[in-house]
Amino acid sequence: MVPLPYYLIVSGILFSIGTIGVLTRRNAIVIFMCVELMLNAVNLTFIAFSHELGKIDGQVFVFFIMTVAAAEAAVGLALMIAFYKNRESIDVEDVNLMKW
Amino acid sequence: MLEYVWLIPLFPLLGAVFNGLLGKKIKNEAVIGGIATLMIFCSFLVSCGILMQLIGLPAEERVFEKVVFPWIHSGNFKADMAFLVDPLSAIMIMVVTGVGSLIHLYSIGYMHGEEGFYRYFSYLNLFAMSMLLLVLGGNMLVMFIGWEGVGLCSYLLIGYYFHKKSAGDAAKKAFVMNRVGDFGFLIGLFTLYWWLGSNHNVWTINFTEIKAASSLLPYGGVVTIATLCFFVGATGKSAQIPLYTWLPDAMEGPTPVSALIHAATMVTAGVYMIGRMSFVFVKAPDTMMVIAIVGAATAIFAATIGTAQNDIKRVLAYSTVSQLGFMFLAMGVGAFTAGVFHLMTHAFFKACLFLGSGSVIHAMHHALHHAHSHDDPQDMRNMGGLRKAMPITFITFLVSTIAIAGIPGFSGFFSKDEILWQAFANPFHGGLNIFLWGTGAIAACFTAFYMFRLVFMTFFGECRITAKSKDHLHESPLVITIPLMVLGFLAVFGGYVGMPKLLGMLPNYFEHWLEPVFATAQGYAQTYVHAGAHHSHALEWGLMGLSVVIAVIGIAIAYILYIASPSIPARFTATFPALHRAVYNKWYIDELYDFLFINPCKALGSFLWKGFDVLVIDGIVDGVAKVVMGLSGMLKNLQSGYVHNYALSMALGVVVIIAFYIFR
Amino acid sequence: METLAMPAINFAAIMPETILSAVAMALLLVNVFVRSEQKAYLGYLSLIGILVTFFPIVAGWNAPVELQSGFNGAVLQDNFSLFFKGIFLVSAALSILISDQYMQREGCNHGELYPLILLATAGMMLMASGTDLMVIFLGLELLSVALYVLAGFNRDKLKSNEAGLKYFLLGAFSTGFLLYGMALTFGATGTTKIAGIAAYVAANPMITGNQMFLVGMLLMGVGFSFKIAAAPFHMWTPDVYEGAPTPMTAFMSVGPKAAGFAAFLRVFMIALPAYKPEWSALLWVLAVLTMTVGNITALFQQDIKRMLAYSSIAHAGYVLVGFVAGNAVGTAGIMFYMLSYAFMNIGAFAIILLVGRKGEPNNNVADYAGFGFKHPLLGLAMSIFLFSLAGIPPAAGFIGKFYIFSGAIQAGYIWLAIIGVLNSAASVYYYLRVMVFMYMKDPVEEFDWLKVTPAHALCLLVAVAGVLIPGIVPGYLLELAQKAVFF
Amino acid sequence: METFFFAIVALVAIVSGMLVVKCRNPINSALSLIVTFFCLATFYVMLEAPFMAAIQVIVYAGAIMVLIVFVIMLLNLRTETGSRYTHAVTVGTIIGVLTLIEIVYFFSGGRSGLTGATGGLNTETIERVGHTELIGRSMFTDFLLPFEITSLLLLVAIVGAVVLAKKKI
Repeated sequence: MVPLPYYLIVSGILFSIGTIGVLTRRNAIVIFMCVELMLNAVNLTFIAFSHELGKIDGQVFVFFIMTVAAAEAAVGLALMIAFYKNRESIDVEDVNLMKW
Repeated sequence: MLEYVWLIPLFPLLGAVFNGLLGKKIKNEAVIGGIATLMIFCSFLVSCGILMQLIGLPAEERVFEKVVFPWIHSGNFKADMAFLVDPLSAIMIMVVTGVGSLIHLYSIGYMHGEEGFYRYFSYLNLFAMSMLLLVLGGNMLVMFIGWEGVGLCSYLLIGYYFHKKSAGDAAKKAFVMNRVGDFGFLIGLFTLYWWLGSNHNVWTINFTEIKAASSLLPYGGVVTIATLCFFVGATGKSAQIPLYTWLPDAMEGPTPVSALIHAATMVTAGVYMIGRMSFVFVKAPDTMMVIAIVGAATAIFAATIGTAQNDIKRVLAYSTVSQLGFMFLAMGVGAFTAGVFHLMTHAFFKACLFLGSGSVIHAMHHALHHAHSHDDPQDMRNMGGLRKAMPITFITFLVSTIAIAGIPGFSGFFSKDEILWQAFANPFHGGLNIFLWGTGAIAACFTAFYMFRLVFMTFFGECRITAKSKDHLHESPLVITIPLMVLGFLAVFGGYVGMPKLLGMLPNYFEHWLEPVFATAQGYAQTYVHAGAHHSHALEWGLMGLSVVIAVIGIAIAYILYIASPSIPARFTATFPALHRAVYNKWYIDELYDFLFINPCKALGSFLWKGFDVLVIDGIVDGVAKVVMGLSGMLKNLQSGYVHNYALSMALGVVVIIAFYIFR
Repeated sequence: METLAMPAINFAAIMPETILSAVAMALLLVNVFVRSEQKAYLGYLSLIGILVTFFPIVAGWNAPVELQSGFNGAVLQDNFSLFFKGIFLVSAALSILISDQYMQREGCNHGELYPLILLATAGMMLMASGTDLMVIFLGLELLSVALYVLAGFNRDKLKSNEAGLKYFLLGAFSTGFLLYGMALTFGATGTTKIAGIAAYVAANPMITGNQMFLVGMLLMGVGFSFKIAAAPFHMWTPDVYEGAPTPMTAFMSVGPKAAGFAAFLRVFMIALPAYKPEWSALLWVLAVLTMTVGNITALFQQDIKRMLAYSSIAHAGYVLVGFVAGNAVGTAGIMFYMLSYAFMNIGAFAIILLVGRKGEPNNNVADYAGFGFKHPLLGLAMSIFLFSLAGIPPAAGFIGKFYIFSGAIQAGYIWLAIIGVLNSAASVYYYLRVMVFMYMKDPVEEFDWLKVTPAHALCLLVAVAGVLIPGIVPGYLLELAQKAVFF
Repeated sequence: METFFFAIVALVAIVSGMLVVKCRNPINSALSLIVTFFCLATFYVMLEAPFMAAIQVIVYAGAIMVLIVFVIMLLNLRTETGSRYTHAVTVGTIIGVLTLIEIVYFFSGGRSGLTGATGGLNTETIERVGHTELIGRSMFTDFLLPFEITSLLLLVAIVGAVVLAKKKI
């Protein structure tokens, strides 16, 4: 039996790695992948809690998070394609037409 | 009649809406101006009716609150659209609607042919409505709405000639400074509301309820803070140190506006507000002292600056600031009645002076225009000898000048003398009194001097414009002179309702009338003032005489400098040509005079004007603006447009927040 | 095989959402048959849908409790959520009214716009009435995903693409925090139902010392703060507002913000009252930061859309003041303010939209020179909106602000109220600047391209009425807002 | 033994997570992310949630990642050139590490964090009823409304993707 805090720490580490990725990478798709990593860290937390507490709610929540991730992926990638069509790049440092 | 008090602000509102919406289509000036004037005149009639009814009631029943409709009710917060009619607001509505009607009438003539005639009258009516809301408001919120409204209309009217850059700048300056004051007002309101509510569970902003609960307020402490905040609000609206510099600039607006808003009504709102809440102010002795000192300082300060001005309207503007200082001095020494009395008489004679100056400018403008001259029609150095061309304007102007200078028999004398006497004899400020009185007296001397300088330079002596222009100088039409005559009449006789007891010819109706309003405040004052020293009648007579002498000295100096000296050489030259040389010597004396007395004074005046006004006050305002703008630029640069930076700011926020909570 | 024990499905509790979704789906079908120059009809149809949706909202007011909740306590359509649903509908209707003209001008009048707006509105409604963190989360995502699309709706324009992409990346990032907060809250209390959390905290007061719960609460706060654009989670706002199509900027500056506040209020005030000292201290700081940053940065702006974006940040700050107060007056003030904000802000954007031309070259404040003379009525309307935004009486913005600040004072947050008033005083400067250009500068442009369609006029008329009437006679609306407060 | 297994999987998950961030080529990042997803699926099995493990593989690794890889190919993205604004990397890393420290700090408090109300889900129930059925049951009873909202969400996503990316609409 693996103790709960182990899972939580692993998920915390994954969450932080995802955050670092969002803050440092420049490719919009990679940033999105890092966000997915963060969401997966949350999923792990939910399922670990769900298992520990003996409540299925957390797992259902994870199911919905996955759906949301899929929906976001569809729209997000569509936005990136639209942006790419006009700008020939999805580097976020080129996403700076509007500032100040 | 009292039930119909809501009609008073409603009429001007209707006029404003009518002219605002249809004025552009109508184009007929007589209809537009006529309707605007008629509306405010209807308000005046209603006000008269209310005053009559109020007079008919016994003194203690002269308070009437009319709830027009319930406005904000929630939990323990309650504010109705309510109007409060009591002797104080009755006087104010009479002044606002009465003087307002005359100025509306005058404007028909003065604004003739101006672009945006309908806009002007729409704003003017809107202003009258806001001002009436301000004085009639039964709670602080209604008053505040009027307070903001008059500021807004003042802004619109100062910027009326928006083609001129200076007008736009002046309008902005006025609005920003007024906002500083409004901020103080709101903070004061909140402080009072919060303190009464949290300590005594009296959540109210209603004047009568605050009055009833005012015995719960402590002396000093939180009341000092609240009243100081209110006073900041009053300094903004009533152009006192340090927020006065907008008023002289506000002369960029049309002259009738200066007469109505920047002399007779809006700028006195601060005085009215202190009077309305006298029962709170009197509980804060420190605030009273601050008010008295600021009032006295403003009075003398603006008066000295007034001596150095050559623009006829700017002289009057500084004079207004100075007279408002007198009113605040009265409020600060607990002489609320005297302050309100001066407010009223000042409204008469200063409105008359402004309208008179408008008449002069009007005539000058036409004369210069016909002669294709580009001289400034407002510069007194271009005027002179106008008394022959414009007799009615001259006489009314002279009468008002005598009134403001404080010559016995004219309205200004009664009110100003009462203020000076109270400054000397009040039981509040102990040793400070003599200084307050002295400052006031010197300011009165300056007042007499610069006002007569104005009269002499404008109406006496030789006309300094070209002969060609001179032929075109005419008296203004009736629509302009009638208001002048009415106001001139009031400037003389308006003071007789409040004749000092000492003179004893007439009972002091004014004081009796306002007694119930300020009774509570006087009651509180009794509990902490040192037993007021009893001054003999002889002393009062003496001081009264002294203030007359002071006024006469001021007039005499002006006479010597601006009438006598130029004319003496002329006569000498005519009769004794041999003594021509001596006349020149006379001139040297004059220059010595100038050197010894006038130049330092003028230098001080222009130093204060240039140095203090421009450098310090505007400097502070600009400095704050610069700092804020710098900060704005910095924050703006943070908004770099990079997603990374935005995400970084979010992540940083998260880290800081969580770190604060889990490591605390 | 045992049968499923179906929960009590109470359609009355989700009637507004159901109607909107049904209308949205129907519109998607109708869209196929409508020619591209007649897409305005879809707008009218969606307006009819919105009007119909008002009926269940009015009918549900003060409904018995058993009719309010449904789906095993997943939603609760109480007066609180009904009031907010009204705000969402108003903002959606006003935005739809001004959409067609703009979308035709910019050449992106795709019929999908209207279903997306309706579905986003349904998402907001779910956020306002959700009493389960799952429903709130899904409502928020429904809203966000639709808004990402709407922000990038003008897909041929780089600015719009950029707005959509920025909003998407940062929105997804913030979702991560929100979800992590929900996970930790779930772990600490064992439930995702708001009532369950409240009951658990009431039964186990010791839990307030639990750090996991505390961090969960804070992270949820961060997620909601992103949605309401509170500093320092506000930085997406100006860029997204500037780049998005103007009607959508109008829409997303009001509806999502109100929805964010609705969910924020419900979660924090019902589930987490035990933490009030902690979260009100946090929100105190956020409120001050938000107001100040928004106002100060707005001072410098030349682009009017950007200026209104910063001003909307500042307004979120004022509303947070009411939140910090945490009493009935403050909460009612929030609702009143959000409603009047819907009218004044969308009204202002409607004027901006009119002044703009294709490609929006006319968004500079200086382009408004002399506008007030060329178009007196439009100028008057704009002045009314600006006055309301600046909080000058008698517009509704003043009453709302006054009410919020008096709530803060009653709760003893006098300094917060003072900072708020100071900020509000400073904000006048940049609203005034637009007025100065409108009325005190000579016209540069003739504004002859400007065409007011009937729909647009209706929007402006409603907005002016919505600003002035509650400003002059706020009694009725304030009473409604007070009845809508859940405590 | 189980803990040892956990440690290995966790190590792989973290290392591949780091690779997502470190890899210059987006395709490599995507592949590393898929590895992480598989590790998480392993955790789900260890946590007695086989159904979640299955959809983790099917939905995440299968659907979402394929979509992402597809877009990467479509846009023909190359390796990132060196970052123009390196401070973002430094500061970003520092902030991320701070987040990490905070998270580890408060989770290392042991079990004390977990206080929530417990439910009846245990190994015995899962084996008797079956995990898929348990999820299905609660989804169609307790969580019916969220489940229905999901359909709206997917609808919005489809419409949105079409509006934004379809060649001619």
